[in-house]
Amino acid sequence: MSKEILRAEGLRKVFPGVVALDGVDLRLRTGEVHVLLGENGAGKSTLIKILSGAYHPDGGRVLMDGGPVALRTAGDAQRLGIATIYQEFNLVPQLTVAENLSLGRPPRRLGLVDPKRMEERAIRLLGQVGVDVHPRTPVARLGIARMQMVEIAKALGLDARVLIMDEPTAVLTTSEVERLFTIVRRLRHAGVAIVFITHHLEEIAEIGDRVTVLRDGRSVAEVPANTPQDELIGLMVGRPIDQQYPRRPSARGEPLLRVSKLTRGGAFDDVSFEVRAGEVVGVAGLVGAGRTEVARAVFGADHYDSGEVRVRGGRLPPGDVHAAMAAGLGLVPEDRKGQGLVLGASIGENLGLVIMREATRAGFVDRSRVRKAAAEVAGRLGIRMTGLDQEVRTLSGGNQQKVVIGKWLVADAGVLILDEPTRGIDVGAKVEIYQLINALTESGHAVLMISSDLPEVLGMSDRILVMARGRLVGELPAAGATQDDVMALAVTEVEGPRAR
Amino acid sequence: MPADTLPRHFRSPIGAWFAENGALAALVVLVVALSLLSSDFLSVTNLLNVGVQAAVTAILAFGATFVIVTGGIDLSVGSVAALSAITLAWTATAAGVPWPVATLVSLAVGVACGLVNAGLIAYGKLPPFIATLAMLGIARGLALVISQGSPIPMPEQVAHLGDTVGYLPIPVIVMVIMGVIAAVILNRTYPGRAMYAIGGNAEAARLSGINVNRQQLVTYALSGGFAAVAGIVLASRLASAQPQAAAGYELDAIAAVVIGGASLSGGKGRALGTFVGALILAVLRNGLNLLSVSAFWQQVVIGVVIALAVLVDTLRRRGTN
Amino acid sequence: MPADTLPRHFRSPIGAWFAENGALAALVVLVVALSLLSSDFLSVTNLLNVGVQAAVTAILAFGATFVIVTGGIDLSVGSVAALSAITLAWTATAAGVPWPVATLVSLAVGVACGLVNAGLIAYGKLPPFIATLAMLGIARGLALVISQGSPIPMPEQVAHLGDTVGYLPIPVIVMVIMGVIAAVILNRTYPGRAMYAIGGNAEAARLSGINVNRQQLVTYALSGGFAAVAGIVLASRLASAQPQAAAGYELDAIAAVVIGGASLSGGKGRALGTFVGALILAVLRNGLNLLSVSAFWQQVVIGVVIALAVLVDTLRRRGTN
Amino acid sequence: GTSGGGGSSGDIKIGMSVSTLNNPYFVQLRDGAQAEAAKLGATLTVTDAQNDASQQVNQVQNFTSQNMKAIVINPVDSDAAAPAVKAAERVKIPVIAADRGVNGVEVAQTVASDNVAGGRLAAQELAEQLGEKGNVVVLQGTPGTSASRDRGQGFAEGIAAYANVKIVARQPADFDRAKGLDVMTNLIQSHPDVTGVFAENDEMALGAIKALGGRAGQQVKVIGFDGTPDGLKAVQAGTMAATIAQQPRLLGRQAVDAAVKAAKGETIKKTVAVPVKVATKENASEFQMS
Ligand SMILES: Nc1ncnc2c1ncn2[C@@H]1O[C@H](COP(=O)(O)OP(=O)(O)OP(=O)(O)O)[C@@H](O)[C@H]1O
Ligand SMILES: Nc1ncnc2c1ncn2[C@@H]1O[C@H](COP(=O)(O)OP(=O)(O)OP(=O)(O)O)[C@@H](O)[C@H]1O
Ligand SMILES: O[C@@H]1[C@H](O)[C@H](O)CO[C@H]1O
Ligand SMILES: [Mg+2]
Ligand SMILES: [Mg+2]
Repeated sequence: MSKEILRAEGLRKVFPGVVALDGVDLRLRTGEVHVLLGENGAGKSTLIKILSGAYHPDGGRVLMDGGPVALRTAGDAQRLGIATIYQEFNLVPQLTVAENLSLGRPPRRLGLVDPKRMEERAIRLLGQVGVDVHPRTPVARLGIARMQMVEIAKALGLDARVLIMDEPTAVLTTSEVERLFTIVRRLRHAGVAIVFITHHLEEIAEIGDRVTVLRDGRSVAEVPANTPQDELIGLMVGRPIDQQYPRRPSARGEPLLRVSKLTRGGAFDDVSFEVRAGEVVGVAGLVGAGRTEVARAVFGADHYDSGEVRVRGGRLPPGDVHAAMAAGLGLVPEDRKGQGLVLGASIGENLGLVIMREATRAGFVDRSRVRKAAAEVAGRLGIRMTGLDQEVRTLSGGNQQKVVIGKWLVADAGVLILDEPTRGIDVGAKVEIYQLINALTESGHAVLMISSDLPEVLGMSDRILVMARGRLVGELPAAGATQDDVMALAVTEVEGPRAR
Repeated sequence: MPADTLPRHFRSPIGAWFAENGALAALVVLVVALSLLSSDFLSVTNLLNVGVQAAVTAILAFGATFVIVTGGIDLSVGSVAALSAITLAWTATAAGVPWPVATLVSLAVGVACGLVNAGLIAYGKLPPFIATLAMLGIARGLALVISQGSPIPMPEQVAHLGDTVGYLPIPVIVMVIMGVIAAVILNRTYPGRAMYAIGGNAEAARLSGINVNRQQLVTYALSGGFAAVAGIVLASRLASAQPQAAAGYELDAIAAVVIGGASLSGGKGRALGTFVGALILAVLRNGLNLLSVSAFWQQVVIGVVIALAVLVDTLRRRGTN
Repeated sequence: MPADTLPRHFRSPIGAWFAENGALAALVVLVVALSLLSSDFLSVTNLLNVGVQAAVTAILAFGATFVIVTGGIDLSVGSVAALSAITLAWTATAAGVPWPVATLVSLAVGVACGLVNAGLIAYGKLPPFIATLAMLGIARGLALVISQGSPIPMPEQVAHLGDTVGYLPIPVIVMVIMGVIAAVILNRTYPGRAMYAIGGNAEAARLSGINVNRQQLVTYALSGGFAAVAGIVLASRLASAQPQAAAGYELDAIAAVVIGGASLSGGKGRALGTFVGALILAVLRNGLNLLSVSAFWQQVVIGVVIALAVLVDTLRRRGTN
Repeated sequence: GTSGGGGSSGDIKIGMSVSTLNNPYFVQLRDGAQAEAAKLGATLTVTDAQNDASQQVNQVQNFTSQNMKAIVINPVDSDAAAPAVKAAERVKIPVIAADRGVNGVEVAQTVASDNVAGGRLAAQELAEQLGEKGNVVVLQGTPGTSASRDRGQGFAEGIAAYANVKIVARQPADFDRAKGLDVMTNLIQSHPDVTGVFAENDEMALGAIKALGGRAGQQVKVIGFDGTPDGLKAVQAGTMAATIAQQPRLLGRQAVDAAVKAAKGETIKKTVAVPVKVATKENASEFQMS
């Protein structure tokens, strides 16, 4: 059996109002993939932030190779051979991919940074993760999936003995997940110890060796990765979940959203579809297929060159979010931190944002009305918080996502566009969100759901649209469709506005 | 939810108030220190003087708070104050317009300057620093052009704004009214709430249906309007509108807002904090005069105390967290 | 990798250079306009004058670029320049220290001011605006205290920095050297790259093992050091160190950096852009003098042109994207 | 460029750099200069150095690029103006110093009122009005400016002759009316027994008078400096005890007159002293004419 490389004992971490970790143990061996499993807010990210030197524990200790170590800064951890991919992106958007890959340790010659070697290093690392971006592209221009691949490449560049990945697959599509797993297997083989966090339970058996389950800040079990899913779920949420994708199709009604010939040069071309009342339409595609672009254009967040968008028959003016909202559209964006949330504001304020205008009389906001609506939705979604006044910044990733979705429940949007709605959400909460989608369609709402999680698209949609290179390349009824059917369409070689 | 999971400062409203207005601690320390050092400091008259001396900066700073909450900056407030005052005095004197009309024109000029700032920022995509720096020069230049560089007497009826009602100096009353207006706008109105959202994350605000451009117009217009009021108060105290009035006050105004707990990166700031910030600056200057600190050392002392005041606040905050 | 997936500006280096230095377009327009309007403008002597007149602002602005790239701000540069110059003149004159030593002491004073700023920011967690505003007062006050309010003659050897070598004015040479140093630091050194990382995403920088506090020390120390150089050049031009020298220059320096394409929220900015920004300001003032624009209108015109210059840039950028 | 020499002054270009136009005093100086230029038919270009010595050097440099035939400089600082003057004289452009001298170089003419002497006059006048005893407060100009320095020095020297007149406080109000008001208000708190005020310019004096309210001109004598229109009005009204009038218009006239002569190559006197005079209620009306 491989030897233990890292051990955490009795870790404790208290934030104002929250005990995030309350006695957590973790034993990590060389050459293993150790999965951390737990609900949103269970303390997984907090634990790994302690291991990476980003947080200081209030109790307990960390040992490496049998001896206690002081992890005062991220630099300390890196020097000890611990590399971390955080749940939230830690890239510098203004800098190029190459710069980001060498962040904090640029190659130097005669004391000066050597851009040539930096670029060479970047090309090598990008090659390892198999992502085709130019090293001189500013990170701000990358889609979220490519950013994640760059993060992975950055961590690989550290040649670490311990590699920690906090939900790396949350934003990846199947093919990239495959690529990542190939890399992980290679590293495991080379004796690297890997901590892996995921909410995709099927990934555990596929890539993991052992699983440590966290619940409410405590480590409650350490089990082999081939433990049946039901059992894992039980350990994690303390109750069984009968059905992971509980879609209950509703009666179809009028078309609520009708998009015709929507085109923007370089992004998407001639996209037409409709979504009816009571329907969930899934949109699948490879990363960069242009789904997000279409969604944003439909919602008025971006302009388009031609085509039109109609909601309940009325044509929306392009590029006008307010008009779209007034017509009953809502958008849950894929980038919750950048576009979905005011991180420094409270949960209540974030939830209230979209109904603020409605709740305004003679310029004054009826704050108790906004607050009541927010409280109701926060309760419905089971957001794990100290209260509505907690800053969203301090919520766990999954709970932040619930706040983004919650906004549009507060607004009671008739047509909801969800861009990667369950990214980073735990199984239990996912089911809650699915139930919510059911409830929405049952009450005559329409849902357009972009998702890179194929089982989710298959399990929760009534129809599936597939995009490739900025074009709609096919439509499948969800019933009977398989992952392979969708993938076959997604990789269609079409003449699209976006080259790959 | 069990009480012991609540963050400490949610428990008592007074504690919360104090925790969120850290500058207050600094102000209290300053007041205590000055009372000990100078026997003249803690008299009603002197404290009212401090209030009067804080008024112009405070009113400018209330306006600047709106802008800073949105993550912007307004360097033009001092110049706009001067331009507005000159406009009032000139239209009432040289152009012979009745004073109430002149006052409205003056306020309109302030608002117009703000709207130009906002137009450049929202539609021209200029950085606020540049747009308002340009306005700093333009408004000052126009004030000089209109006045030909010389002070213009204020119409008498307006100049009463510099007087007292009973014991209460009117500038102090105006300051308090403007402060309350600022607080109400920030806390209770749609534009106010939108300012926080925009300053916190402009893109998220836009995707939540807030018309960011329009709200910026409101924000800078308010700043310009508040600057006009400040300019009128200042000129009333002197009974004369000076083209050079309030030069450099923008730094004081911004400092008051930041000392009051706002962040220049936006999303944070309160009228009450700004008020305390303005008081700290005024108390400091008043105290140094009372203590007869030499001219050369005054600037040093002011610098040190400003740094200490904010340091007290950040250290205290670190202590409780 | 196919060339067509490359962002457009990677294709031609000249295009890239122009695209990233949008202020250049504004400068070119300004120069062409002034050449047409004034026959005196486009002479070698006058252009060298412009260079000399830009030098102090440019050197201050190079220093400010470091700070602004990290997302900070340094309001103290003008005062620190004055303090450094006064220190040099005083140690050389009153204290009788040999001039090379005095010069080193003066540079050390600039760096020390920067370190104090950084200490307050990094360890005291003061907002840069407040820390450097405090230093603005402190350094100016100390300059007054040391000089007793009177100008001190510069040692002759140092004052040669204000002369010319052949046709080339030394201030221009110093400006170019400082610009090259700034560009190399920003582009090619560890601290320079760290500045961009910190300004772009301080948390990411920290988690990538960059010692953010230490790099802030380096950043503000550089700004202080550059301010000292600017102060010495300024005093050399006047052959006299003035306690009130460079008052208000901080706004010009920051404006030059922002006109040059940097963002006050950090992560962006280049030495070349800053240079162009400083030239725009100098060309503008020079041109208005040559055109005999009346003094009161000059401030208006400068404001308008600054806004236009940056507007040209943002509109051009919007056009190409 | 323009053709040089000639008997007519029609094509004579003169540049004038004023230390600051943010003060009515210098606005008057400029007005006098412009009036004289118009009378003589010369072209006068006025720039504002905004109290920044180096900007003033820039402006003088720019005048040389423009081939000005003569330059009038109203120095921001007497020491710091020297290099600019040298540069102009190197290309043979005569320089006239107005209001303040230039130290360390010879200029074609210095037309100045003496600030140190003015300070002494202020001390005398105040002492006399106070009956040679009392407590005096000094409102200082912007620290580090030569005007503040010289006037403060002259006043201190002058007041030393009166043993019973005590300076109880010296505080800066930066030549600004609003600051004069605030600082005086504060000083009344700590020095309620003050009977005299010397303000280093009229603007601050007017602020101080506001602060003193009814006591100004009665229990407290305020002396200003400059003789600006507002200042003289206050003197006539009796709220300001006196102002040291500098006759800025006359200064400006004289300077341009000398500049035109110098440009034509005529010889001119090295110094013209424009007297500073004490303007009191009795004689104030004379100054407003100038
Ligand atoms: N900086 C902070 N301040 C206050 N509370 C915090 C902070 N960071 C985390 N928390 C709280 O600590 C708890 C654990 O959060 P953590 O991010 O570790 O959860 P997680 O297991 O990673 O969840 P997820 O699966 O949603 O990412 C949560 O209740 C969260 O709100
Ligand atoms: N192949 C590409 N060509 C040009 N731009 C691309 C390409 N792929 C991604 N992008 C850029 O990345 C951003 C979004 O990236 P992302 O990978 O999320 O793609 P997307 O269009 O949202 O596709 P999807 O939502 O289907 O994954 C867009 O702003 C787009 O400009
Ligand atoms: O000489 C002038 C005037 O007296 C003015 O009032 C202030 O600035 C000084 O330099
Ligand atoms: Mg997490
Ligand atoms: Mg997407």
